[in-house]
Order: sequence, then C-alpha cells, then structure tokens
Amino acid sequence: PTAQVAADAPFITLASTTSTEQSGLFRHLIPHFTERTGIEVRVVAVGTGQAFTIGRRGDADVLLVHHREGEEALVANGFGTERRDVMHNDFILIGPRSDPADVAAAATIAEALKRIFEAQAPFASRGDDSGTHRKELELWRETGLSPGGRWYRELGSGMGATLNTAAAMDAYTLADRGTWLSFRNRQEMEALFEGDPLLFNPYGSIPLNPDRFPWVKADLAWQWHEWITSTEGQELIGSYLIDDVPLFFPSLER
Amino acid sequence: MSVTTMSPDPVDGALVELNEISFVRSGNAYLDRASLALRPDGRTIIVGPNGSGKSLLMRIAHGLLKPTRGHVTTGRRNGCPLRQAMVFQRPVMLRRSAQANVIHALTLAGTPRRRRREHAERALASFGLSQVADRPARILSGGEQQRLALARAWALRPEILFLDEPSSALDPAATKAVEEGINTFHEHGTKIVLITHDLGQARRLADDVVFMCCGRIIEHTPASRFFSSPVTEAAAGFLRGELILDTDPPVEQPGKQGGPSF
Amino acid sequence: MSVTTMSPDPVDGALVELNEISFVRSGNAYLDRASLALRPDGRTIIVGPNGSGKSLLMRIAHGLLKPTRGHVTTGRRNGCPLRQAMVFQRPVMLRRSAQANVIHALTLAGTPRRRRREHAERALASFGLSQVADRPARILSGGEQQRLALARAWALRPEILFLDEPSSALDPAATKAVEEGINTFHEHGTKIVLITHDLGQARRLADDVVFMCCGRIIEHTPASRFFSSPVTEAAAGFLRGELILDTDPPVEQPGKQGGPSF
Amino acid sequence: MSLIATGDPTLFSIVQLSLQVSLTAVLLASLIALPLGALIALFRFPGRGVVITLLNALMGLPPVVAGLIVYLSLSRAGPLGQFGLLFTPTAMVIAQTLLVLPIIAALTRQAIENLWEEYREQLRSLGSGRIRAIPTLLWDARITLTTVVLAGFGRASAEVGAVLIVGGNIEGVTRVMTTAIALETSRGDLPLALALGLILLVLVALINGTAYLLGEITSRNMQ
Amino acid sequence: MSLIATGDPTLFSIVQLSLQVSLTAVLLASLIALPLGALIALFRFPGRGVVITLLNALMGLPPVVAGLIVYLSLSRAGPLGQFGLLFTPTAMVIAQTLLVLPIIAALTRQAIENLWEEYREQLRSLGSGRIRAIPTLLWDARITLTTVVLAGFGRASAEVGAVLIVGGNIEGVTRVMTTAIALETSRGDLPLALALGLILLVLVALINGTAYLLGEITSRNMQ
Ligand SMILES: Nc1ncnc2c1ncn2[C@@H]1O[C@H](COP(=O)(O)OP(=O)(O)OP(=O)(O)O)[C@@H](O)[C@H]1O
Ligand SMILES: Nc1ncnc2c1ncn2[C@@H]1O[C@H](COP(=O)(O)OP(=O)(O)OP(=O)(O)O)[C@@H](O)[C@H]1O
Ligand SMILES: [Mg+2]
Ligand SMILES: [Mg+2]
Repeated sequence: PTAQVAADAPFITLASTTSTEQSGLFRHLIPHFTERTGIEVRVVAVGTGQAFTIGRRGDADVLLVHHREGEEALVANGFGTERRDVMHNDFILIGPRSDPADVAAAATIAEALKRIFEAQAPFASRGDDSGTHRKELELWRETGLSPGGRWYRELGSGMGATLNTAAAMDAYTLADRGTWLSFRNRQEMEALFEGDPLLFNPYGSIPLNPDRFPWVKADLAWQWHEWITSTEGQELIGSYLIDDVPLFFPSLER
Repeated sequence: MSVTTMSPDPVDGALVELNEISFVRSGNAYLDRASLALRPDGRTIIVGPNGSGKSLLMRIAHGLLKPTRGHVTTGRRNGCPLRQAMVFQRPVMLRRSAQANVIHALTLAGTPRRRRREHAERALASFGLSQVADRPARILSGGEQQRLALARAWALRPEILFLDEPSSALDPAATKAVEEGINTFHEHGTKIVLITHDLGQARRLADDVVFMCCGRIIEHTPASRFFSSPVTEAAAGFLRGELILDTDPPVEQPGKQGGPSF
Repeated sequence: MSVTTMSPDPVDGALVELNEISFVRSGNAYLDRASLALRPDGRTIIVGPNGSGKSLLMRIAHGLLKPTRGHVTTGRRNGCPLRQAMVFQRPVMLRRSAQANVIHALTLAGTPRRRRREHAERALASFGLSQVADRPARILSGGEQQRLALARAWALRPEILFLDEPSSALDPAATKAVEEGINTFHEHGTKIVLITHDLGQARRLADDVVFMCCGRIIEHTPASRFFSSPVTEAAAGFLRGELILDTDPPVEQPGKQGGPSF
Repeated sequence: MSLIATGDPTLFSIVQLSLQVSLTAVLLASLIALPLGALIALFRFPGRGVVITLLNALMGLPPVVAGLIVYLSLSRAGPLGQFGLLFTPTAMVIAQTLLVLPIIAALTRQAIENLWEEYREQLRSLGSGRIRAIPTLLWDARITLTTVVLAGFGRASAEVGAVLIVGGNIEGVTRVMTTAIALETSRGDLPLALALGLILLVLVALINGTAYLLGEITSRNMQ
Repeated sequence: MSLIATGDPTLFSIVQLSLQVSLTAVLLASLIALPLGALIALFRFPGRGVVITLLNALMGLPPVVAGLIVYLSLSRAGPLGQFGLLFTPTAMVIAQTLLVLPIIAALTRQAIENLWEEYREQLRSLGSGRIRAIPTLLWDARITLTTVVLAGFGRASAEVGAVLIVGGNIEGVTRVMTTAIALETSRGDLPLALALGLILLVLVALINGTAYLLGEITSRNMQ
C-alpha cells in the first residue's frame, strides 16, 4: 500500500514497463523515496515502445526501462539528459514441466532454443517489439536459425498476457525474471533454463531533458534519478524478495 | 380473485358470461360488480356515457383483460373454443401493408397458407379497400383504418364478434354497409356485441340493450322496451341527450366558460 | 413547388387560402388541385367519403403538411400570426396526466406560468374531465381522450379552430355540449372548420359545406343549398348514403361476401 | 506504415478476420438476444425487475472479465478444454458473443416492450399468444432493432480486451484489427495505430451504411 | 485476494474513482448526446443519412483509438498540452465521454425518431417548433432513454483501453477497476481479476437497479 499523499504534494511521473510494475518493485521502493523527499512518484506502466514514445513527447519526467539501445538513442537525440544503470535481472526460458524439447539439459540458451526448434515444440513469442522480444530475436540470431511455422507463435502481447497464453498452450516462452516470479497463473509452467550470461537484462534510468521539454519537473526527477542510484535506493532494490528470492540486482553491486 | 374458465356446458347457453365483474385500479372501481350473459341469439348493443366502462367490459368479455374480481365463463361450440374477434375503438395497425395486416390475422387464425391471400383480397374488397391494399396500413385515413380493422375481424369468421364503436369514423355509405354486414353475420349465427354512441344505429340494430353508467350495468332490456320506456331514469336522461355523469361536475358548455371569453 | 406565405393582407380577407393544392405520394394524387378560401365568417363543414382527402386538406390548411404543389396563404390578425388550433381525428396524448397535457399546450402558447393551472382546470371542467385530470392521459377512454383533445385546443383560444371529426367518440350529451361550444366560439369570432361524417351534425352546424371526393373539392356551397339541392350528382348520392368512391370497386355488403358463409 | 500503403496482404487478412469474428458474434448474439429480449419484454414473472436490472448491468460486463471467463472455460483444464478451442477465432467469437448478447438483449427488451404496449390487446384479440407474437413484434420493430444490432456490432468490432485473452493475438491466426491497434500502440507506433483505427472505423461505417440503406428500403414501403 | 477480504481502503478508493469517472463521463455524454440525438432525429437536412451512419459507426469507435486521440490532444506536445491533463482522472473522463457519446446519441436518435413520428403533427399544431419539442420528447421517452443511458454507462464502466492510455493506470491516482482487472490478469492472478470483475458488475448492477426503480416510480404515475 502506498502512502497517501496530499493532492497538492509535488509529484513526478515515471514511465516504465509493465514488467517492472507487475513485479511489485515500485510499491516496495516509492514509499521510502516519498518519505524522504516528500515527492510522490506516479508510475505509468506501458509497453517499452510506448514508454519511449512518452519519453520522446515529454509526457513523463523520468523513464525506467530495459532496452539499452533505445535508451542510448533517447539520450543521444537529446530527449533525455543521461542514462544510468539502475539494476538488472535476467531472462529465463519458461516451458511446460514435461519439457518436451528437453531444454533443461541444454548448456547454453542457444542450444536450448535449438532444441525447441528441432522438436517443433510450441513457442510463444512476445512479438511486440518490446525489450524482451528484441532480446529473444537476438538469441535466435545467435542460434543461426530463423524460427517460423505453426509451432512459433507471435503473440503481439505484453509479458503477462504472453505468459497466460503460453500457460494455456503448453508453450515455451522467454520471460524476465521479475514478471515470472510475480506471475500467478503458472499452471504447468516452470522455469526450465536460466543462467546464460546472454540472458542479462539491465534497467536504466533516464530523466527527460528540460531544455527540450520545459514543462518537465527536472529538479524532482533528478532527485529520483539520484536516489534510485544511491546506496539507499540500491539496497532497497536488492532487498525486494518474492518467496525469499530477489527479483532485481542493484547495479552498484556488479 | 378473478377466475376465467372454459365451461364445456356454459350456464344456460350463454356464449360468454360475466359474473359480478369488478375492475379496480389505484382505488377506483372502473367496473363495479357487473354481470352480463351474452346469449347466442340477438344483437346486444351497449350504450352509455363516455368513461362509463363499456370498452373495459368488452375487453374483459373478450378475454383481453383480467377483472380484479368476478368470473368470466366462456362457452364452447361443438367442443371447440369459441372463435372470437373484436374491432377496437382505436384499431391498431401493424407496420405492414393493409393486405399484410389481414393476412397476418388469417395466419394467426390458422387459415392454410395458400388460401390466405385470396381470403384477404375478398375481405378487403368487401370493405372497399382493394385500392389501398398495398399501402402501409398506418398511413391510411381514419375511416380506411377502421374499415381495415373490420375487414380483419370479418375475415376470421368469428362465432362472436365484439365491435367497439366500429363505424365512428366511417362515412354514411360505409356505415350503412357495415350495418347490413352485421345483420348478415347475425343471420348466419354470429353473436354480435356492439358499443355505439350513435343512438340511431343502436335503434336500427339492437335486439337487446345494455345501458352502462359509472362502471355499472344500469339496465339490460330488450331494445323495444329500452327505446320506448327505459326502466331507469338515468337511461331516459341518456336517451334525451342529457348529462348523467353524476360523479363528474356537470359538463358546462365549453363556450360559456372555456371559450375565447375567458 | 409549394410555397407557404404569411400575407399581411390576405386575399379578399380569407384567413387561410388554399390555392390549387396537390398532394402526391408515390405517383398517387391524394389531393388534386384543391382550392379553398376559409373566410372569417361562418362555420365551414367538410364532408366526403372515407379517404377522400379531408384530413389531408385540413392538415395542409393548418400548416402541418407541405403540399406537393400549390400555395397556402395564411392571414394575420392585428399584425400577429393567426392563432390556430386543431383537434385531430386520432388525438395524440402526451405521456403525462390529462391536466399536464393541457398545461403543456398552454406553455407552448405562451400562457404565463401562474395562470396555466387555473386555465387548465377550467378547460378540463368544461369538458367534464375534472374527475380524470390526474390520470395518465393515455389510459383515458376513447371519448375522454377526445374530450381532452378538445379541451386542449379550446384552452388556446384560437382564432381559427380546425376540428377533424371531433365528436366521433363522444356520447350524445357530450356531442351536444361540443356543438353548443362550437357555436359559442363561433359567436365570439372564432372561425370554425369541421370535418364530420355525421350528416345531422353537419346540418345543425354548417354555414357552408365543402364536399370532397377522390382528392378533389367537388363543391363548396352554402349549407341551405347543399342539403336541399346539391349541385353535383356525387354530393346528392353521398347525402343519400350511397357509395360514390368510383375509383374503388363498389363496397359490397360485407356479409354477402366476407361473412361466415365464405 | 508501409503495411497500409502497400495494401499488404497481412492487413487484408487481419481485416477479414476482424469482420468475420465480429459479424459472426453479432449474428449469433442477435439470434439469441432478439428473441430473449422479446421474451423478457412480453412475460411478467416474479423477479422480472431483477432480471431486467441484471441484463442492463451485463451491458457493463468488462471485456477482460468476459475474456477470462471464456479463457478459463476453454483452457485445457477447463470444462470445455477437450475441444481445443482456445486461441482460435472460434474462441474469439464466443467471447464477443458473450459480450454483445446482453447489449442487444437489453435494448431489444426495451424496444419490444414499447411496441408490445401498443400491440398487446390487438394481437391477443387476433389469437396470437405471447410466443407467437415475438416474430411479429421483432419484424415490426425492425428499424429500431437494426440500430440496436448496430450498437452490438459497434461493441464487438471495437472490443480488444476479450479477444486478446482468448485469441492471444497470434499473428496470422487470431490477430484482428483491434489487437493490432493495441500492439502498435504498445510498440509506440501511434500513427500506425491511428491509421489502423481509421481503417476499422471506415469498414464499420460501410457496414452501418449498408444496414441504413437496407433499412430505408424496407421501411419506405411499410412504415 | 486479501485486497477484497479485508475491505482494503485501496480497493475502496479504486472503486470510488471508477464510479466517479464513469458516472461523470456518462453525465457529460448524456448532456450532449441526448439533445444531439434528438436534433438529428427531428431535422431533415442534406446528408442526414450520412450523419446517422457515421454516428452509428462511431458506436464502434475502438477504445484504444479514442484513448490515442485524447492522448495526442492532451499530451504536452499536443494542442491542449498546457493544461497538464494527461494521466489524470479528467483525461479519463474526457476519453470515456468521447467513447460513450456516440452510443447515447445514436440510440437516442432512434428512440426520439420513433416518438416524433407519433407526436410530430400534434406538437406542431400546438405551436411547438422542433427545438421546443426536444425537451418534451426527451421527457416523454424517458423510460427508453434510461435504458439508453444505461447502455452508455455499461460501456463506460467496462472500458479499459482508453483509460489505460490516457490515465496510465497510476496506483492511487488513475487506477480504476478495469485497469486493476487488466493488471491482475497480466500478473496471472486470475481469481483476483475475476473477483474484481464481479465487484464491478455488482456495483454496476446496483446503479442499474436504482435507475430501474426510479424509472418504475416515475412511470407508474404517467405512462
Ligand atoms: N403521408 C401520406 N402518404 C401517402 N398517402 C397518404 C398520406 N396521408 C394520407 N394518405 C392517403 O391519402 C388518402 C386520404 O387521406 P385522408 O386522411 O385525408 O382521408 P379522409 O378524407 O380524412 O378520410 P376519413 O374520412 O377516413 O378520415 C388516404 O387514402 C390515405 O391513405
Ligand atoms: N388500465 C386502466 N387503468 C386505469 N384506468 C383505466 C384503465 N383502462 C380504463 N380505465 C378508466 O376506466 C374508465 C372507463 O374506460 P372505458 O374505456 O371502458 O370507457 P368507455 O365506456 O368505453 O368510454 P368511451 O365511450 O369514451 O369509449 C375510464 O375513465 C378510464 O380512464
Ligand atoms: Mg370506449
Ligand atoms: Mg380523416
């Protein structure tokens, strides 16, 4: 539960991705920030692409997203002032407990995907150009295979929706750990493959550029930007657990 | 409690028998213990001032309305339910052509499909409606709609025919034709029950007269008796064209009070 | 092209003048070059068979319908537009109480708010409707609805009053009262235009008679002339109660063909 | 954007599926809801007010909830799991039918009740029972009911929450216009999303126009 | 699940915001759409058929598209950017108003056209111009229009696509029932999503019930 803040309290708008919001992380972090600074943080959780659109139109004050290329382009084009690493977790390969393609036995993620390809086992792709989707395509490139056919389903949905669909289709899918750990409708699904360094998933914070967007609350946004990368913020990120498992790893530890 | 029964052997041969019928809404008794036996013989004419409950009584007799209290007993003929038809005071036209209105009635009455059109055409012709058969029924003139309602009821060949002011919108010739039609029907054994404000018409057609006032049946007498020396003073006043709605304040001449002078 | 104009000085003093009016729909001329001047003096009675275009003519004269061809010229009185009212053949009741129906009409006519209720009550009382003033207008009996329509028109104190079969659903006493009211109105200078199928009523009220047939005005003669020796053979036939709708097949007696025997 | 400019065959098949799913759902819903609405309009029974209120309330059934209900029924573990209908156009039709049915039924109930007030005694006098009166009333109220069905069609064709859950927005299989619009929006391609929305609206308008013209033709003859 | 069981104050404020947004939107939409629908019903003008078709088609305005249009207008870079309305309840009200307005207007147009057919000559004879006739007709059609407005309310309260885009589903600020349901669904907490859906439906049913009772009371006196 969030601290109730008076209507006229200062606030900033934070555009982020659904995966971060769904993980429950913000509910863990923001009350501490608000208590310290008196600044309320309003989280708008949307698709990665939509978050960048919000950033390019100046409809938020600060972003927290996980698509490094896009983030760097945003700063390079003057929409954001700077990018800082905040935290990371990793992607994991989810699939039916029976594991028909036997990906659990694979040594690398590339091998795991190859096994799925060969078994023609159902695979649910986000298909929405999100950070996760781009990562998945990158991994397929790694295998040198180009997936397609009836077993490879491009869903064009958010992470949660994709997991719901995959659960009902007994399909494999790539998910970020945060969403997976907070996801309830697992049915027969399990995390089958994890740990490959290629599955690294970093999140960055970008305050929007007040020179470009004069209405942006640059001061307040900067306080957030500083706080989340401060020791206090980083420790709080590291202390967010679900079922005693951490969802995110603060970047400073790395 | 109201009870509507179908008696296989109706009390002393009445086709429809109303027994102590009351119709009460929000505390007002619009019909008050009215009893009436409609016997197969004779044309029963119902007269009475506006709002006296004539239409209510007819709708209850026809089975459209449940009385608040009292019984309605409907007879049978040759073991089958009585074939009834009614022409309403304000006939309702379906949103179809005049002919389709008649055909729909025939369909509901179970006329075989192949004979419907022919029957409908004959019924329309009988009422001078052949020219307007294909027009939407709802743009017909007032009189044409009333004729259509008559044609529709006629086509059903009812054993009892309820007519609620059926010639109020008709021109003199059509009125004459309808009265002749009523007599022909009656000669073929159809029971006629008719409401009218046209005392001339009542005189021409009536075998027996029901006089209603204020929701009560004041008298039910043979026509000859009713028109020459009615039993009640109310009926005599009504026949003289005097006002007898004693529950209302006397109807003043509209001009005197409601005219341009006020 | 039809043109409706408001002439400050209408042609030879007519309140409403119809000039070669035609009303055509899907190829049929329901009115065919009808011309009629409604002068302030006298009660004009329109008669004619069903479907001959009487109601159409009245609705056009009242300004409710645009003719397909021809002009309607409406006069003024004291520089103001003519105050008109009409009682329809099938009056439409708003979904309100009887009294609210009259009050709504008064509101539209610009009666000051504080006087509306009183005027409405008087109008209702004049037509014997005080008892039913608070009932929903749409459950009133046929005659009560017609009275309400009359009360509503009456309350507006029109300078020209169109009445389309206004007593067709009224009991004899109410008919008598309405006829007297019409005369009182007329004496106070209201122009009366009335359609009726009741030739007795036409005789009692008419100063001049318009006889229509098949969408045409066949004759327009002073009443004395019309009832004693009408100009046209059609009118004479109509008065005798004979059938003259020559575009229709002759109306056969319903019983002969449409009766239970077929 | 090239998706549109080049008259992409993918776009064509998405459009086709959209219309197919929505029109089928509206057809199915109408087949049930028109007589159902009429039935409720015609019959008096205890609890009728509650039924009407529930029907009206179900016009506010959230698409996501409708989607979840169908998802849970059709999913492998659900009661209808063995048919394997989840993530097929059939599932989308079922979800949209569920969503549109109360709308058509509730509005039909009102329209037929109005007409029945006028027709009741006349039809009963002609020997028509209430059940037999239903086709008569539906036919005579056809102009109003056309608008009612179009309201249902509007809801079906605009709907995204339910079809996303039960269809899964699978490219080439269950992707329809609205899910494509939602996808482009979440990808941040707002111009494309708007353009797709416009195409959808034009299509819906064409279907509405056809219905309007048909209505005009049948009503010109018989008011 | 504890969210519900404990009568959580968060749930209460979400419910409150939901009703507030939807009811305000329906109120605003009705204020415009009832007279607008009546106007289109009463006046004959060239292109009327096209206007009616467009209005009917706009009943199928996809919520996401409505959301995008409002988003682009209210966005800081948009024409109304300076008011800073994006991601506020006001923005959600605007989007839902846009969505519900065509539904109420189109159905009102049909209802008033039916009544006008009956009343036209009588009202004109009484000296009522078309404009003056509008309040009379709206009042006399009030029972039907209640159902029409309830259809609009159903759409507003069930809607998620538009409020998600313009409201942003910000916890404590713009989170409403439907966006909460969508969120729980994407978190895979389907029982909670369904439970929230049920609560929403019960609330909508209560409001519908109130409307029904009010309708019954006013109609008992004057049919
Ligand atoms: N809007 C319309 N469109 C087409 N035909 C119409 C229209 N209005 C009336 N008619 C036709 O015009 C004819 C004349 O109608 P009108 O109502 O004027 O007759 P009427 O003389 O008043 O008859 P009645 O004595 O039966 O009232 C009728 O046959 C009717 O079908
Ligand atoms: N459903 C109803 N609810 C309440 N009152 C009703 C209902 N139906 C009729 N009434 C009232 O009952 C009274 C009698 O109506 P009815 O129609 O039987 O009169 P009537 O004798 O046929 O009069 P008219 O000669 O004017 O046709 C009227 O005052 C009417 O308002
Ligand atoms: Mg009567
Ligand atoms: Mg007439």
